[in-house]
Amino acid sequence: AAQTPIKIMVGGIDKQIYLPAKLAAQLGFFKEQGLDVELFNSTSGSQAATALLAREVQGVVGFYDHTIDLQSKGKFITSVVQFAIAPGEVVLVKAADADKLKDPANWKGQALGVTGLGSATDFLTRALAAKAGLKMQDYTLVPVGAGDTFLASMQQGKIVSGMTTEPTVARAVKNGTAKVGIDLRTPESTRAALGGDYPAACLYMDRAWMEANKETAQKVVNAFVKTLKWMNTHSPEEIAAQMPKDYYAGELDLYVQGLREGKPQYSVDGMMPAGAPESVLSVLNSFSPNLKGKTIDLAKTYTTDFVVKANATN
Amino acid sequence: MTETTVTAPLVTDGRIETAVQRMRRHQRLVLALRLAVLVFLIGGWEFGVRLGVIDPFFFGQPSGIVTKLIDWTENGTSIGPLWKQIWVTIYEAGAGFLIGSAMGILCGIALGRNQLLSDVFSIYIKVANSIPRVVLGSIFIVALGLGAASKIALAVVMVFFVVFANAFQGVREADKNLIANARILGASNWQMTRAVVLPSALSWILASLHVSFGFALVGAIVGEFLGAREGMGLLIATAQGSFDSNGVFAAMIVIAIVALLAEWILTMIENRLLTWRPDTTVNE
Amino acid sequence: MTETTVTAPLVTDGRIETAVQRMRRHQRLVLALRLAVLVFLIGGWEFGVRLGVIDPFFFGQPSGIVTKLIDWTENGTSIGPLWKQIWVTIYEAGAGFLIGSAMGILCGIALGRNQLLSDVFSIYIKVANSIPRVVLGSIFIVALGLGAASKIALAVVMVFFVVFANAFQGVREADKNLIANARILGASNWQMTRAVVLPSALSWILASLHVSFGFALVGAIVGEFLGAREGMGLLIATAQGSFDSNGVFAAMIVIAIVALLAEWILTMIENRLLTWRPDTTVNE
Amino acid sequence: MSAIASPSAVALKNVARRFVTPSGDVLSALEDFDLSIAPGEFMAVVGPTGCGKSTTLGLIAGLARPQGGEVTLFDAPVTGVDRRVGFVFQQDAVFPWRDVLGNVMAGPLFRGVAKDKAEATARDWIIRVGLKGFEHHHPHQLSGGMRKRVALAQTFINNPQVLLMDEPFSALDVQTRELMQEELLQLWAQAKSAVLFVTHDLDEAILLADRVAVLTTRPARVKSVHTIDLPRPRDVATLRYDERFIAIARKISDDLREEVLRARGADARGH
Amino acid sequence: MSAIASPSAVALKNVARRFVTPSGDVLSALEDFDLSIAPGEFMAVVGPTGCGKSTTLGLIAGLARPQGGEVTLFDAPVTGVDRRVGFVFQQDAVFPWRDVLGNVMAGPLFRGVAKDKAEATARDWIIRVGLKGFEHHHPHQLSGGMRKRVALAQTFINNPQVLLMDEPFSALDVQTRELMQEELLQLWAQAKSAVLFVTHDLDEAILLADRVAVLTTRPARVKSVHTIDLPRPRDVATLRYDERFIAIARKISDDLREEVLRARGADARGH
Ligand SMILES: Nc1ncnc2c1ncn2[C@@H]1O[C@H](COP(=O)(O)OP(=O)(O)OP(=O)(O)O)[C@@H](O)[C@H]1O
Ligand SMILES: Nc1ncnc2c1ncn2[C@@H]1O[C@H](COP(=O)(O)OP(=O)(O)OP(=O)(O)O)[C@@H](O)[C@H]1O
Ligand SMILES: [Mg+2]
Ligand SMILES: [Mg+2]
Repeated sequence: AAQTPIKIMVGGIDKQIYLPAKLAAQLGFFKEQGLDVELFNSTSGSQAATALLAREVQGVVGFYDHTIDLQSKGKFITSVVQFAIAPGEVVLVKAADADKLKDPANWKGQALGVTGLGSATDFLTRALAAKAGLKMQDYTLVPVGAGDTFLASMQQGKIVSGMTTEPTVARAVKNGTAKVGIDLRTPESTRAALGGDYPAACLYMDRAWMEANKETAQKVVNAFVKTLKWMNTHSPEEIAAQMPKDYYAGELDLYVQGLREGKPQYSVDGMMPAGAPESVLSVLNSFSPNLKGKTIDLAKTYTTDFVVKANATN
Repeated sequence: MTETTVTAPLVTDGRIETAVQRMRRHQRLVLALRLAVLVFLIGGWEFGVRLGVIDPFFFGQPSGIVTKLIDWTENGTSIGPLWKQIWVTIYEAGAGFLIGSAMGILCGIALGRNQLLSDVFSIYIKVANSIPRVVLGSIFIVALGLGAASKIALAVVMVFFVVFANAFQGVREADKNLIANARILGASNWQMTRAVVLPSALSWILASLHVSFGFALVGAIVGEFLGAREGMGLLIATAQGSFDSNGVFAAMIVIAIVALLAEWILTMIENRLLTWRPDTTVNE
Repeated sequence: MTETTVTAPLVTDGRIETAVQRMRRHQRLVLALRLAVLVFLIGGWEFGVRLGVIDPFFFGQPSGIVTKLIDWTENGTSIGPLWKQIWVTIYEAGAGFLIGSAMGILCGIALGRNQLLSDVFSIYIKVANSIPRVVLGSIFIVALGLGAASKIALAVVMVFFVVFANAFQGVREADKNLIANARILGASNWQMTRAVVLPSALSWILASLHVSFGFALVGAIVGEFLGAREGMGLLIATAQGSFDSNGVFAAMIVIAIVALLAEWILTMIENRLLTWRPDTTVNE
Repeated sequence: MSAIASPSAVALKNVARRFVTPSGDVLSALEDFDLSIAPGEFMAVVGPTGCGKSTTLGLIAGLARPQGGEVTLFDAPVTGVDRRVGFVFQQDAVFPWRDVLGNVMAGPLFRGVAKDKAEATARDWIIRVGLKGFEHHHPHQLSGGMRKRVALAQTFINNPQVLLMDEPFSALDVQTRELMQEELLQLWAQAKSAVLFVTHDLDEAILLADRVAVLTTRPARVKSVHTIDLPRPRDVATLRYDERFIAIARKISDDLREEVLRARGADARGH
Repeated sequence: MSAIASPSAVALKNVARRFVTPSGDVLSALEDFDLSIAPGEFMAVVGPTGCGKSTTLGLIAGLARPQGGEVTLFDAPVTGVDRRVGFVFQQDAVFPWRDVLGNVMAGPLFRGVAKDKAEATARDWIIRVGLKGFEHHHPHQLSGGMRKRVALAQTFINNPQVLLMDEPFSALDVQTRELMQEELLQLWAQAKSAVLFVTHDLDEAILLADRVAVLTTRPARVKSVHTIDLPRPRDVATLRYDERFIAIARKISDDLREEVLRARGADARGH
């Protein structure tokens, strides 16, 4: 069926945490649903969110916490399918002081790397610090981006610890720059670190658009749920084989290793875990001044309607 | 045909008076018009927001921006006091501007004066100019670290090419007669460059410097975007990351004020350097 | 003192021959030197990597870059065939270049010719020039969408200011005698602009166009960084995200080639426009 | 000064033009300057170098405003550049980006003449100033004298009613100069222009003009005006031995010498 | 042509200088050009406008290369600009960004003279060319004749051994011109320079020169060289009525007229 293309923007299409987006396209699941999906890339998550709010795209693959943050600013966006049930982020610590730095309580007076201020890594690092009893002025956050700049900053000693995702993690560990400090790739370790669930990567849409285009939204969700199920039943090697090889730049084994270690983060059915939104809100509340005095209607930040239907038909 | 005694020139006669008055009136008019434009723009913006035509979520709102600016000056920003951020960015942009324009002028003159050098190297300069600055930014951070150096380098590459292009062309445009004359009067190569080529390229170079400081600021800010601990760029990035349009625009206004100050200083220097010129104002 | 018959000029005499030969030799020398520089740079880079002085993880490796380029041409990139990405970026940069330089020339001439306009508006242009392009990029995406328009707009704002500054100054530098002469010969304002002001500002404008295409490319690519589904910028972003330095550099080389092609076209146009000029090569 | 109180093509009354010198002083180029030229009159102006001749022409052409007094063209005050005026500048002012033909055609084209008509007239003028064969040369490919001739053709082609010429023939050899003088006189007779002709060549001034004005050293005023009542057409070769010619020449020369000596004296005392 | 086969300050042998015209043809400015000037000799050059006089001076100064033949300075081939040469250009070539003093000082400073010494000499020369009081004016604040005098001072101050002058006095009034001629002759006598003096004023040529060369129309060759054996010091006022003067003047004038007529004829036939 010829229809206007659905535009979905991904805040880093080559990032493993957002892998289902590209995978769905590669596997042809959108076409299967009769959808014409165009995937856009942006190097910044907030840029993607802005594009959604400007109605330039109909969906964004990004972090669930954006939905809460934006509601506090009067914009209603809704997660329609969860890709991940954990943040998928990893706190890397300088290899030399790994043991000490694993405990956020020891971050006092240190420079901590995040990809950007206002980004999810920023939120999570603050949450971890807050949980360990540190105040904002006890540590410095340094936005160092991801990739090369992150590694260089750590090698040059500008940061002693920092939060990032695959494939930076595999790189840093492999070349001995850093060790894994806190692993937020599994729901269990996330709960241990943050005191609750923190589901992250998801597809969110503008609530008004979603309600006006339920049918289309359903098809998109169908495709993603099918992708998640496919991922659950295939090995990391098989998943990697589906991805464009530019995404791993010849170093397939590192990519596969990242997928293997990160596998627990992916949702198998796209459902929002029970109680997770409340947990995310409380984590955000633990440090964020933006949410002070605002009441958030969590029910509007996510919906499981589509996922439930998708699981029923698939 | 009778010779009258030559009366002393009366400078204070009616016409010269009026000329001065006319100039004053012109200045007042200009100021009024500038203000009118400003009021129109800002008023239209605020009004557009209030009428719901412009979405303040994306485009901010003048009143909100002012509130934000007051808040920043009084309580500091999320990353420290405002003046500190401004200073960091001025420092980076200023250093980048100085280094970049010095390099641009030097290379421009060297290549402009030497045909072989220009034949060999100008192609590489063209290539270098097409490298996206954002990519260079990452490379600089890797090579020079997160500190001021990488931002300065980025400001340098923003400035260099514009200044180079103008200095190069300015040198080439130097009047052939003047060059011949200087040569015959005995000028060495170096004297030629100093006494003929530089002065004739000066208006070219100055024209490029006028855009360049703005570019240096842009370079410094992009650098801060890519990774920094302080500076206006970080302030903007933070504001963008937290969907705070007013913050973004407030920071941009601060930057604009810095740019205008730099422009003002540059104009002063320019006037001093170009005293020898006939009035450049158009009066046909 | 006797009058010999005027012999027809012998163009093919020895000296002119040698002049042509000398030019050929010069061209060969230039080519050789250019190659030497290239070989030196690339060789040094490759060597540095092999000796372990340069970390290929950050800075790539020439041989790897070549492999990557071959791979892209043969098998296409992750987002489609290479030529398609190139074309998208050329289109965006080209359109931005044309629009930006047209606007720059128009505004430069208008403000250069009209004192009041320039007094009132040049301050705003200075302010606008200090706005970080990355921020503008976000604004353009909101205002113009994710398609080519926002990238073109970004390229436009990269190009505009450089061209504007030069056109403006070029207009002001127009020879007062020539303006007076044209006025007396009966030129209207518009004829003056066309017949005197434009030709004398031409070398200024062309000088700015030479840097501008590079800037337009940069603008288009930054735009693609901020949000796109194809184009060289996306290719670079993907390569950066996956630690593929070779990919980053390969894309930059492709862009550089585009820039050189544009430069070549521009030089052709320039030569055609400036036939009236005495040789600008420095021969003192 | 001149008895004609009747309509004047150009009139300067009490005109003052002053410049601010680098030291901040005021330099008076013209002061109490009075001169009037009747329609159809040929007025030559001679004066010491740097006295203010070019400045005067600039005021008449409307390229600058006087600080005092009044400049009128056909009894209307000059407020800007007037189309009825033609001006051959002292310095090069041909358009370097136009070839000879383009330069000569410029005036007619600016004034709305059709292109082929303008070109035909221009080609005619190019022949008259002896530049046939150089139609497509650009100014930098011409000699100094040839550029001057382009400027002459450029001005003559417009048939100006008031013709201002600032040392137009000084870069030409004797014969070409004679040729140009002939062309000028012919144009003048046809178009009945008022001509203001600045020259340093007294013979030329006397040969061409109805009246010769001698200017004083800075600040320039009109020192004396000499009416040349030699019959036209005049011929250099014979005139040179004409007594009246010699008498006038001597008078003008004496006036001028006096001024230059005064200037030199003033210079020696500091100016 | 000249009997002196002995050392020459300037010699052009068989020189050819050609330009490519816009139509792609070759325009010969000089062809088979032979001329030699002895050290200390004052040579005037006259010729039809556009024949190739400035081109010749440019070749001697080393600003351009001939396409054929040889140009020598003191018997050594010219390979570039030579410091012993002084050149007063036909067109303005003073530095617009330097004031009068700076312009006049330029030569000595370039040649390594101490600043205060250079300034003292420059001030002296400024007085000699009658520009006292204008030391700090910039060129755009001077009249055409004044700029020319700056150029003269700029060149004279260097005491060049070979002095090339391209219509240097044509923008000056009669008296100032005489003054400059005196200065030139004085400099020439002191420095024993060889002078090559281009002018359109035959009187001036005869008044100043040891020999006067008449050039042919394009392509320029030396048509005739006239030795002026009038005793020095010469005085214009009396010379004008001297028979020998009149005879020489007539001869040169005839030669020149012939050339100009030939040129005009050639023009009429198309060039
Ligand atoms: N812009 C200016 N600033 C200061 N002084 C000026 C300016 N323009 C002209 N003058 C002065 O005005 C005087 C007259 O100049 P003008 O050009 O009219 O002389 P002129 O009579 O044409 O001389 P010449 O015969 O040498 O061409 C000169 O002394 C000159 O220095
Ligand atoms: N760059 C050039 N290209 C083509 N022709 C040129 C060029 N330069 C000079 N010419 C031609 O060479 C000839 C001689 O020029 P030159 O300037 O030597 O004349 P001149 O004798 O000095 O004349 P004048 O007395 O008018 O100054 C002219 O016909 C001119 O058109
Ligand atoms: Mg004058
Ligand atoms: Mg000449």
